[in-house]
Amino acid sequence: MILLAFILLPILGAFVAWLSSAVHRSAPRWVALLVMLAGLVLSAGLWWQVQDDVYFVGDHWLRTFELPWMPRFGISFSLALDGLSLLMVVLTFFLGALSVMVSWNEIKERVGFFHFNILFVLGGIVGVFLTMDLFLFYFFWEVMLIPMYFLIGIWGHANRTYAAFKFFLFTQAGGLLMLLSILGLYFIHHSLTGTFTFSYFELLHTQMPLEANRWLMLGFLIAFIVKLPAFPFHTWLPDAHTEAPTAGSVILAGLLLKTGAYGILRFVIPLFPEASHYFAPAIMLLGAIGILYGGKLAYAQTDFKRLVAYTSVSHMGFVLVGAFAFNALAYQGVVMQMITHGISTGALFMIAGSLYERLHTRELDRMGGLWPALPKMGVVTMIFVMASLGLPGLGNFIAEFLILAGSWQAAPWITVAATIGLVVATIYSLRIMQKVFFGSSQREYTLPDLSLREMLMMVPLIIAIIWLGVYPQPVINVASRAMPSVAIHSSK
Amino acid sequence: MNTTMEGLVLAGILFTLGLISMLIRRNIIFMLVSVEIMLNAAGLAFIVAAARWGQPEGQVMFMFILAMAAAEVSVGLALILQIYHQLKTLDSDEASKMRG
Amino acid sequence: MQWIYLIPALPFLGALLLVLTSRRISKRGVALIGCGSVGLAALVTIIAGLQFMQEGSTGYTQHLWDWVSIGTFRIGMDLRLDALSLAFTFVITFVGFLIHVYSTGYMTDDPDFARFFACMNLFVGAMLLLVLGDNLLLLYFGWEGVGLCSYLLIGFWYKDPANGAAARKAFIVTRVGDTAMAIALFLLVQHTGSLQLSTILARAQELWSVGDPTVVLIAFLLLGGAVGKSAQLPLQTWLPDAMAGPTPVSALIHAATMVTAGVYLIARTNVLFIISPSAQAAVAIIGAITLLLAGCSAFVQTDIKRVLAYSTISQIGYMFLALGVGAWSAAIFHFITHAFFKALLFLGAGAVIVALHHEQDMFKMGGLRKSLPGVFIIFLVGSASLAALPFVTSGFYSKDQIVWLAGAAVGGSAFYSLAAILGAFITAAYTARMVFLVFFGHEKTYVHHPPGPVMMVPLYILAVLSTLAGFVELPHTLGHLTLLSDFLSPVLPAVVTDHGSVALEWGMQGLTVALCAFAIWLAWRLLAAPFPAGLKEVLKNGWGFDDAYNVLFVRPFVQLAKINRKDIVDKLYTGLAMITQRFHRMMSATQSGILRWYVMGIVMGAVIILSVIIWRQYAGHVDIKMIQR
Amino acid sequence: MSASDLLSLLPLLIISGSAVIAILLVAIRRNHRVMHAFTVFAFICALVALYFQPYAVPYVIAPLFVVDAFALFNTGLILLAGLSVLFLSYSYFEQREERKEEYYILLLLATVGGMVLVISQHFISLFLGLETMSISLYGLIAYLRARERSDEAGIKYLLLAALSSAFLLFGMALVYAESGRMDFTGIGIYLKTLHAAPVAVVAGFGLMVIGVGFKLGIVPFHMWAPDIYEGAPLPVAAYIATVSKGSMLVLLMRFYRDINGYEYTILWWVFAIIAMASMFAGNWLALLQQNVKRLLAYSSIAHMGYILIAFLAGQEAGQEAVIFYLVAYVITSIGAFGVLALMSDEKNDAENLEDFSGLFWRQPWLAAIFTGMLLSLAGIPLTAGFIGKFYVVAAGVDAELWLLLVLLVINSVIGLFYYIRLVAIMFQPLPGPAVRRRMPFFGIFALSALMILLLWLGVYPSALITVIRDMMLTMG
Repeated sequence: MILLAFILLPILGAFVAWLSSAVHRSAPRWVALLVMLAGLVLSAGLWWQVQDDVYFVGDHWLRTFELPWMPRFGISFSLALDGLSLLMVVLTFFLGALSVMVSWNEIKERVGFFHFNILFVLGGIVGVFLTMDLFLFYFFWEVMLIPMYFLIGIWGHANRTYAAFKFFLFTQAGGLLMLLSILGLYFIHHSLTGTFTFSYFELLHTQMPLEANRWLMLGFLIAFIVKLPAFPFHTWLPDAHTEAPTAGSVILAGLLLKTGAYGILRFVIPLFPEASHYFAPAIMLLGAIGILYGGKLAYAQTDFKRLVAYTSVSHMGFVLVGAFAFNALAYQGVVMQMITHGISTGALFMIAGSLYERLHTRELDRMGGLWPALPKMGVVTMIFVMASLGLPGLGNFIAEFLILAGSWQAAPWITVAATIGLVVATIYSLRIMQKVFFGSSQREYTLPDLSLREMLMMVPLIIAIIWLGVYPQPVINVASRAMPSVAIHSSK
Repeated sequence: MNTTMEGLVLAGILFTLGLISMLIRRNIIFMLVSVEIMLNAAGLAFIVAAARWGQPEGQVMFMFILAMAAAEVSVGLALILQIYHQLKTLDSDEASKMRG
Repeated sequence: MQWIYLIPALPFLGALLLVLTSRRISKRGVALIGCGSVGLAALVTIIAGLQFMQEGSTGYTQHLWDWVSIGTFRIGMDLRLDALSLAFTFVITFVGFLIHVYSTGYMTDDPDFARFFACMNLFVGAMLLLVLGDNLLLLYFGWEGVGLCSYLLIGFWYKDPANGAAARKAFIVTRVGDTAMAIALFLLVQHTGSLQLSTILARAQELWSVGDPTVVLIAFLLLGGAVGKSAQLPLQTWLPDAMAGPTPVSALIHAATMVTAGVYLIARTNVLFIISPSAQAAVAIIGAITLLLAGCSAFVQTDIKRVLAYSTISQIGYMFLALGVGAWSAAIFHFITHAFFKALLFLGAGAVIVALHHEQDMFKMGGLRKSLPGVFIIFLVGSASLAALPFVTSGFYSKDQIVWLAGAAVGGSAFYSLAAILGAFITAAYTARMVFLVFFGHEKTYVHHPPGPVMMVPLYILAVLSTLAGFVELPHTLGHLTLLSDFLSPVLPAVVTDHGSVALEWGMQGLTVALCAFAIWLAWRLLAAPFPAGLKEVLKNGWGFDDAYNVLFVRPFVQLAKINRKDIVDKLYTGLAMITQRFHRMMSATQSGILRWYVMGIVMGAVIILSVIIWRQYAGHVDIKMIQR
Repeated sequence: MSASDLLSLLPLLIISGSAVIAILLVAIRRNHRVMHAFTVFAFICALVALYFQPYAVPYVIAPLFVVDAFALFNTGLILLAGLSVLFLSYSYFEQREERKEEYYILLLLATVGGMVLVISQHFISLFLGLETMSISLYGLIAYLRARERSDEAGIKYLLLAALSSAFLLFGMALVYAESGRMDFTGIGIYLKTLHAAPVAVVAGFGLMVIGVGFKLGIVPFHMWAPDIYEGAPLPVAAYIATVSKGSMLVLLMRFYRDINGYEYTILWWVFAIIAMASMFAGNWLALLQQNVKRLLAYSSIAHMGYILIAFLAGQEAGQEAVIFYLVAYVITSIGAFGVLALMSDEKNDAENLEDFSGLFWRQPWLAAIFTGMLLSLAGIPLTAGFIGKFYVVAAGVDAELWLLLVLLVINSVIGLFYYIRLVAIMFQPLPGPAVRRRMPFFGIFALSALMILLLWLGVYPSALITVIRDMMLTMG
């Protein structure tokens, strides 16, 4: 039941927010914020509840919920939550609340519709993380796109329309391939068992012929690595990130990308173990290429947001490498990476946003020497830049270390390449600090340092990233409750 | 060779003639006429078929075809008048304001 | 004992406080927090050390909390205090404290006073974590932490882009080494299933026979990390540039503590090196070569701090040499003495620099012995120790031990001892040159403001230490004393000497001393003498490693990045879009709006369909006679 | 002709009867409002009559007609489509100066034609229905005589339609000549007796495909569509897009089933190629199209291609998919054209992209509806179109038509581009202040109803699905 609440809360909230704009022009903000905080409290509470029995075995599903929907196709409105989903839901509400706060001053017109879209896309994301019916999954997968499209296309920067199109077409193309695969799986399962069902649990152990297995797996995989995004399909990301409003970028980087990673962990590997193992080397290679290529491009960029966007390409490469290493270390690392990248990149985009508010530019070449003007922001930026280059003591380090330690056992050479990525990360990350805060300023800035609101956004992020760096155990424990379904096939 | 075959072949030839003239004629009225020819060719085919099976349906069909052709011509001519009022020509190629 | 967590915690706390209250409290307050935290840490260390010694325990581990624990792979936030870490902790906290006090004077008129002390505290904390960490991951934590602080402090005066560049260079170059080290950790995780030091060292002996390729690989990778951090060949290039930072920073980070982390790492994981001889030999060779090359470079520098920087590289080369030949405790011994006298020298140089209003070129100094007598004295002490003047200086004893063992130890060889002696000669030479240039000759500048007591007191203390510290360990020839090596024996295996006799040792000491004397004389003579320009340039630029790396790595990377700024992959998709639009234009041409054209379309369709059907039917030999009946 | 025959044909009779009455009404006194009200009333009566039809059992009126669940369902679809078109028509024609009343007569007659088509099971009734519809459509298309584009469209449609029906007739004649039967079932029986279909018959089918294909507007018989959509009055365009295509599709399905056409691989291939061609041509032609009417025309071509995939999938899944998709498509098309109709003013129709820029900030409700319709056409969730596309793809996967499906995916992506482009334009920020136009009640009412239907089918399609399923089962 609480699962349904997780989904309905944002979606209903979306409409309330839209309508409330008639009452007062900043009412939607409050509505959205309250909704998100409520969701955060709920999900955190759930986490608290399941904290207790930590090292447990057997069924890892913490909560489930089911309603019949389209019996003729064997489609049901079935939700389930395990450790992985729980973490993702918490993250969603956390970043959701922040993305509402970050657009507090940035969004001035069509406030109602803006928050409608924000909440709606978040609702879709939560749905993606919770649903255990493949049709429903595809449904939410598509539902996410439209509001995101609007967020970019209406409130974006100069080149927004192009970016929105690119984003939409890429993800749609992937999604349709996934639809084909879902249906293929559906009918194969029917031909084998005689029952029509989209239920994840029932499709989980479909013994299908090898070729079919591989083709269907590719269908899913492409959809997910387009969203991730992995190397050859990444080009939509920089445009989307750069053009989107800050909140949009935060949600994109923090959550939408994670749906791709989540899909790989939840669907690709458990549904198609053989195929996954068959393709694993190629995919890990893609990941490694992504790490280095993304890093190199990030270094080359002169637009702050674009730079950060390419860093996400690089970081998501780690996810790909880790996910297909098939062992507990790498898996935990991937989960950590999903969370920490969400936090650190989200924070960097927020910083980019607040810099843009002050300087009205994203061009690194037109910044520089901002430290004396904005010391607080400098410190905050320093922290997250360090996070993104994987400094120990901050969450990203744990994530990347676990991923690499795990993947080393599967593919040493690829891991070496990925590890070199850390050096590249250092290079581009330090470049950010140098270009923005150090060096001498062209003109004498007198800018307001981080406002109270901005501190309220940043402090939780900092606490979170440090907490994940020095005491990630709670997250690992919860994530371990998704192991059976995810790493079950690691012993091959 | 028997009559059915010949009849159908004749109809076919008529039909083709109509078709060709429709392709080569630019004057709308002539195009209309050639369509009529084709329709009647079809009608002829029905007659032949009916004759082969000794059934009335074929003739009935032919009646309908005639009626329909007449109706079509009447509407068609009305439209042609309108076109002529506006374009001052009956060249079908002129009537191509909409394209792309 | 159960509060040794305070040792790293206090500086971290100090840093946190300083960050939070940065602009709100007075410089006095900042200084209080900054020095206080480190001072307390030092105090705790001393107490803990005393307790440790009188308990005579081999080591004490404190488990704070589970850091990462996945199935059997468990890493705790564990601190371990044993002889080795205690030695390092003592040096770090104590020297650190002195330098902090000194800095309050040195940095007094800097606007970013608070930021400076925040970084310094952070550094001390990280460094302590590095040496106290009970597992390699925690060590790595500290390892990267000090890297960060070094970056922050080198680029402390951020206004000048050059400083920023130097800082980034330091971070990135060391990061290259760290990458190797990280891979070593992965290997260890894979094979030993743990990163807990004691476990690893125990498992290592069971797992691998001597010279097993895996362990050799691991050792080499660890060495890579050490080389990066300790600025040894081939990753030494960053240290001279690192002098861009404030002088106390150079003293603390780039002389006394951080750069010796590599020594600590190798000493820590000595077992791994012992069972992979080739790696250990590599350590020795790297050490030997580095100490010579760096020494030569030091001889031609004009910037006083760069002289000291190169000499640091060279001295750490000594330590590596010692590690390489298996003289573990000798390395640590030299580390301690070096920490004292090099800190002393840097701070002395700092005093000079401040006095001369941030003038660093030695050729613009001179004759300062009159105007800065105090500084002159302590600088002399430091230099003597560096040049290893016999009997009275700590440097003499530590270096002498290495020189001797380089040849005498099992892993040793004539080449090593030759390198060591030669190194001693060069060291003496450039040290003397430096002293002469700065303090003798006629004055070229006038002293703005001589250093106050806050700066001088630490100097005096260090001066005393760098003299006395030597007497904890005396060679066989002069009343054989082995306090330190005994103290370290539970952690570090004792050195095994095979060849060489007391007579030989006498001989070598004699030779070394003679060479030093000769070197000083030579330096005095050559002071004015012209130096072959080409060679001078090469030496001055540290044998052109920088240029080589620029050509090999930096430029290609930057070029590549520039060329592909606009993501080539994207062209693929834009091209696709363009083709689609072309096709659209072609298609829409068919919608000409001409009636007969449309008719043609229909006819075409008809023709195709019919022809296909009929062809198919005939090809299929279907009986079509039914039409005639 | 027995009473029960009359009863089962009641809806048809009501409509045709009211057409006659309408003529008389016009003769007596011209009044747009009255006329409109009367026509609406007629449609509602027909629907009521339809409601009381015995649903389950097929009722044959030899030899021309068969009234079964399938026929009734589609009759209902036609009537509802016609009704909603009517709602949109009033305001549209009210603005325009010509004599409006005959429009309703023609509409009624066209509807009669369509209804005949869906219940016909004989060449004669097929032909009658088809021509009744076509001839009234000529009038409807060219209704706004003042506009030259309207006349051009009319004459084009007339000639091409006549041409295509000539092909159709000749095809029928061939089949008849060969089989001696003109009723579908008869032909089916005749073909069963043979071990292979004679070339004349197959060729006849081939020629009939042309006639059918023309009405469905599929490649290569599609070229008329954009011009006619552009030239015709908007409600008429909506009518052509839905009723004429829909009834023809239904007829095709019935005919195909009776002659069990799935046995003829050659026909299958003909349709398969047509389907591919239609998808590509439709989407690619629409890609950068500046005129919204033409854009909708092209998109409808593409959608016919999608429907054909389901049609080719064969088994009942495929049939269901076709019908469901048809319903979704009808709703969506009328909705889309309706929006255009409501936005049009006296001078000219709203058909250029500029007319839509910033619509969302001027007429949020209208824009929302249009967005919904476009997203449904694009097959985005929460809309009927999504379920429809899903249904089609499912049928395709089930029949393993992988090639067709991959092409469908590619085309859907291309299609997305122009739908989304239109949406994007509607959400562009306004240049000036928002000037709201007053919207006619009927139109908004109809559109809102369609929108609700669209969402309802998108979120909870089970109801409709079960209905279609039962229908298909009764057909056997």
